[in-house]
Amino acid sequence: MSLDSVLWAQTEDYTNWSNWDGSYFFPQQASDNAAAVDGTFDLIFWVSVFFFVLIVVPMVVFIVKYRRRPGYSPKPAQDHNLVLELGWSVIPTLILVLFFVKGVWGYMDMRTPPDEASEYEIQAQASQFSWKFTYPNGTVSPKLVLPINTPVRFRLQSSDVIHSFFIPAFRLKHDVVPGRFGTAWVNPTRVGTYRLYCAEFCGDGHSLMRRDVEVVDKTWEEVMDEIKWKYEEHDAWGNGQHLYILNCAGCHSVDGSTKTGPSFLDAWGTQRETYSGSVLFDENYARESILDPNAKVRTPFPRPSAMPTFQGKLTEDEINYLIEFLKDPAR
Amino acid sequence: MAHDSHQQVSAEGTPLPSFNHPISVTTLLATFAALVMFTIVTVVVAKSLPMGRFEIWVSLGIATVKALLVMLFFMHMLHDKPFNVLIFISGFVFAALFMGLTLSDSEHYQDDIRAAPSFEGAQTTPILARGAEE
Amino acid sequence: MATAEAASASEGHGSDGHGHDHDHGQFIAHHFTGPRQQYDSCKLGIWLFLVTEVLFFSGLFVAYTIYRYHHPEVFEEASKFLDTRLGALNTIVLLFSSLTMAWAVRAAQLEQRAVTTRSVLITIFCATVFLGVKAVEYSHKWGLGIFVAYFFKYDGAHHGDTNSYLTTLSIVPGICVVVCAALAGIGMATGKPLSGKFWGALALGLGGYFAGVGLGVGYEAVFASEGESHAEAGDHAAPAEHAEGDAHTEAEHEHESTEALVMDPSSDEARNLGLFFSIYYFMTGLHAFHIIAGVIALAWIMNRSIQGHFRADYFGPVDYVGLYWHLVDLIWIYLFPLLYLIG
Amino acid sequence: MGTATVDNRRLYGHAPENNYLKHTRGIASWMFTLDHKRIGVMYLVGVTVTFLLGGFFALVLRSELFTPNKMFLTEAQYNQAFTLHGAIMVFAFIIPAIPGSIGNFVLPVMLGAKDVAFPRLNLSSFYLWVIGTFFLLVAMIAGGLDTGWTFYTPYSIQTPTNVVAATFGAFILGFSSIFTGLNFIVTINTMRPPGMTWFKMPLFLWGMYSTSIIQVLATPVLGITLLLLIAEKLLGLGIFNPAQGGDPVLFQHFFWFYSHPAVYIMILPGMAIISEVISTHSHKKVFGYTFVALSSVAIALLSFLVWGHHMFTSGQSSISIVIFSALTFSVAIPSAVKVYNWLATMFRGEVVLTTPMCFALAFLFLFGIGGLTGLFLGTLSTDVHLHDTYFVVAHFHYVMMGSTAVAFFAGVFHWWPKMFGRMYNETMGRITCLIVFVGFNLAFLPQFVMGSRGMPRRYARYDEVFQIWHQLSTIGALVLGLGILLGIVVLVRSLFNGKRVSGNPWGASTLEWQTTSPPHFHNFEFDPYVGGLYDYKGVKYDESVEGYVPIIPPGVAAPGSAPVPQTAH
Repeated sequence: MSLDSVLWAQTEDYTNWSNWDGSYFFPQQASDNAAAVDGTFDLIFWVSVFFFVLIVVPMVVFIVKYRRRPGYSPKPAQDHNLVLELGWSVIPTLILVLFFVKGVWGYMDMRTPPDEASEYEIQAQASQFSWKFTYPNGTVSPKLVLPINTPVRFRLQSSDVIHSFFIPAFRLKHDVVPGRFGTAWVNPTRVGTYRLYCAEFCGDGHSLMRRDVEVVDKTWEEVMDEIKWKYEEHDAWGNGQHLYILNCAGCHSVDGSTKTGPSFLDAWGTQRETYSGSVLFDENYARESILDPNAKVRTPFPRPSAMPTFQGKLTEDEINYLIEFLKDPAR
Repeated sequence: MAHDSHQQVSAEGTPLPSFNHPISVTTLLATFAALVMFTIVTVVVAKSLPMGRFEIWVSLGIATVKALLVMLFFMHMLHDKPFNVLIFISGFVFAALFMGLTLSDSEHYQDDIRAAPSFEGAQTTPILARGAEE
Repeated sequence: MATAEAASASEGHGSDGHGHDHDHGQFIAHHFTGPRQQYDSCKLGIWLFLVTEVLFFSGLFVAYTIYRYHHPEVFEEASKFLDTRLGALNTIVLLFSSLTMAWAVRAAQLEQRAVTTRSVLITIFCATVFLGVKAVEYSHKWGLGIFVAYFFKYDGAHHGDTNSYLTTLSIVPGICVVVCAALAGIGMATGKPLSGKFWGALALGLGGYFAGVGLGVGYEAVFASEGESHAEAGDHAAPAEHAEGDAHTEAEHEHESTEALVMDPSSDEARNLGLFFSIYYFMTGLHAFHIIAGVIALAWIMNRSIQGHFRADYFGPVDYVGLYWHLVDLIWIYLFPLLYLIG
Repeated sequence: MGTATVDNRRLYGHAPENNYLKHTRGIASWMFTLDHKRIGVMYLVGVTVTFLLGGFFALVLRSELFTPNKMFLTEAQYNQAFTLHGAIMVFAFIIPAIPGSIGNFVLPVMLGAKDVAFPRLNLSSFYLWVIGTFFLLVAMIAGGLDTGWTFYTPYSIQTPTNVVAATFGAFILGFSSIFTGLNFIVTINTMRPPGMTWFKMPLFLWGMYSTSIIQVLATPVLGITLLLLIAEKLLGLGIFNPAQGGDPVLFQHFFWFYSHPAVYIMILPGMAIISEVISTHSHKKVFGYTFVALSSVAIALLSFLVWGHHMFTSGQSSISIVIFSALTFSVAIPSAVKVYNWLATMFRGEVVLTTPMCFALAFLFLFGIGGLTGLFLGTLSTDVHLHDTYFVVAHFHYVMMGSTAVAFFAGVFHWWPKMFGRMYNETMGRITCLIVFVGFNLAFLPQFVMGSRGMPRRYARYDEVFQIWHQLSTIGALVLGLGILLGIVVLVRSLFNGKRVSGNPWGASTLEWQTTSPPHFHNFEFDPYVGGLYDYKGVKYDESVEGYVPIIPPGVAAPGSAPVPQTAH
């Protein structure tokens, strides 16, 4: 399995047309706010259809009936009519007030989390071009898995530019603005796998910032236990890949492309240029760079380095796993 | 526009076109004196009276009085067409709308900014500083 | 910039002519029915232009308001680096230039040509005095390491070369004065007295810059020592008086709280201190740019006044440039309390 | 009407010589012209070029989207394609298109004036447009641009592409727009002919006046925003950069304070054209004139109060969000009033399906969809889901492309005979309209479906489930492109072999039709007669000129009985 498919996994049952089980206009309703949104949409839709017909039908009738032709001379007609003008100002106004109120009502429901939602809060960290989720028990994972029928709150944070947290099946969207928290909540009501998109343009990989959201029929405890990465179940390289995805993939590619930092592809064991001279990319340099990114900054990347130190954030074991991964990232 | 082009117009007594309203020297000097006085007042008030959060409103109030003096006398608004005055005032109205609605939003989300940890993302080097760093 | 369009229609077909022996149609563009329509059109045009200026600056005022509203303490600290007396002095200089500008309009309306020329000259002089004082203020801050947010490196100990900043800022005005003086000489020598007169007057007007620099430097020399005595007397009522001045180190304990802020460059407060100066430099810089544009427009007016173009039914350009000039003054009237008089 | 003492052919016929196109010759006579008509024609050529360039990028990115994964563009190239498409179309095409070309040409003639109030300012406005567009092209060639036309911080601060050149270009284009607006306001205010009061002004002028109000009031804020962004890039100002304690959402407030009203800078001139075209080709006075006129002004003023709806998902405060949603709905009312008045204009009229009328009908259809889909986006709860999806893309293309650009075509076809004195092939014109209409709907109707199903905008790659809709859309875009090219061919061909037309081939009633086609270089050889507004009984067909001539009532001095005093030029 290549790394790209880990990062940008496609799931069959969502992308396959034959499995589309949403309505004509909408994907599946998978949260308890979805029905309200769809209802408002449908109301506006049919009212719009009515008014659109009210435009197009007279238009067609008029161009046929009043077209210039031999023997036709137009009857005199008014060129203004106050009652008519007020009519087509006031009636739409009333309808718009209805839409407005319904919209505000639905919106307030979407914005105000129920009290239960504060029990479970997931921190969603967006960065170019990945998502990282911190679960209530401290587990960090690139996957978003939610138990059904349990309200959950999201605390949204960005580590670089503006992203937007968009899950169509939940009818949920909230911008992730750097330098501040965003708050969203959802109560998933349907088991399945859905899409999470970034909806605010954030750079080259914007369209690749889509992930799966799984809603499962389990309790929070089961979910969190399942999602917790167990080092003993994987080999060192696999553990390293997991850590890479969580901590490094935002800035360092493994396919040779240059992001904020240099790519790891075919880097191991070669001489690399830094501001402090040429350095062999080996275990010592890797370890030093993880713990003190500013020690030897690679050219031509900006100095001081944008990379935060991982001193105290990674255990000795974890650093070793990472180094194992760096030796052959494209395995 | 009806008056003779070769007639030498002096400062007094000769008919001027209807759109020509010179402001008297006395008015100009009085306006200037008032403006200087208000400048001194605003400095003294700001620096010696402890007014806390009202200070900015007092300062801005004095500034507005000064601005009105300039507009009415130096900018001849007293003699200008009402439409021109309306146009100019509308500029301030729209600027106020801009400020008011922006503030009403930003006031709310400051809590989210304070609650969040200080931004740790990459600092982009400005273009003019790049040469120096490489 | 301001005048180019206001007068575009009117300035026109014979600007070399000698006004008094031509008829009124000279400066009336062909598509207008008469001086009144032309005047009304141009006047409305310049008012609209002023509206765009108001909205142009409004963005900066919004940014200022937002950051001040949310970080009042930072703005209070930052404002102590600005010298209220120099600011007040500059305010009065600018107000005086507004007075002479309004006077110039009056004189043009009454066809007092010499008065118009002289008033405009004084206006130019005041404008450049303002810029001179501003240059002293800027170079002083740069010397302390106070720049826009990214480059902000004030730490209380940094001493850049204030004088070299000031010298650099003075190069362009110096060249302008010399060129104007040279052109004046050429004009006189080649028998073009009007041109000579104009360039000579302009050299004089631009010389105001150096008067302003002298004023600023002299002020600092005087008040630096006074600041010292204030500090000794423990007079904390007007700390801003000490913020400027080469006696900065003597007055350093005045800034204890400020230094505490900037000592930790990673603190939010320090970042916002930089933001204040970003806004400060952008606002005053844009204002200074408008003054420079105004000086160019005023020079144009002065030249036309020397040529004798203005008459009782054609004084529009003076009026339009005047309105622009008063707007620049108006903006400063607000900038002064907002930037200098906090806390 | 026997008082006519001058030859109708000279006054209202085809002008072989002595018209604005021919009275002077040579490149310089065009480059330094102060004649609003020539400036209008230069704008027309210029915006056509930028339109084709923007359209080229549109087709490139639509083609890439034919398959869900990479076809021929990398993600970075795709991002540049949509950004350049947007930036060029918005700043260099739609905003200047109608005011610059048709507005410049028609507005003074409609007022019976010789020129706009400030001809030099007008020319400088055109050259600012050229320079601004040049900088956009510089950005395109040197470094590209990948921020989206909205330049959101902090991405625009971070990206290595040439944001400085592009924003500087947009800054200059802003000044071009301001100067045009300022010029039009002054011209309409002070240069109306005797007898033309505010409420006897053609609706085109009302539309342009409203547009100009927005241009003058909103564009300066764009100027300062872009200037701040440039300073941010060059100096690290920090006001919009969270890395220095700045606030990126503040940038959005700044940007949309201009850019939402700018949407009405785009649509109001389109509405202005439609009012003229529908009235002229239905040969009936616009129904509810006062309402249509005032609704333009209402739209202009309300447009300043709704910018926040672009930020509904940014975590806006509840108070702001409710206010902005309510105000957003309020803009819908004047727009609806206009549509119904246009319909009522056709009622008991004498409708002729000329090419401009076909485009106007297409406009009604497309603007209907564009306007009504706006309701979904003004409603808070549905907007959260639809925000930044293809639903929004489709909505604003229906309004900008489907309404404004189609109205622009209507205007060009309507005034083309006046501008160049030649009639294009009407059949081909109608076919053009049909192809554009079909292609457009095919391109953008599927995007509504995709959008509400959750397809985010600005995606170079997408989930397979959307593929069929993307493919329909791409095919539609190609058809639309063909239609537009055909339109250009039809118009350009008419310059060479089109039938020569008289001063008033449509039987229109406004003043610009009371002169020769193409107009005299001072617009009118004689002062036009200001009769009743939209009085289609005030013109009659004259065999000698093969066109319509005004009926001058007895007692009114006939044109030509006293020559217009020509001041020395």
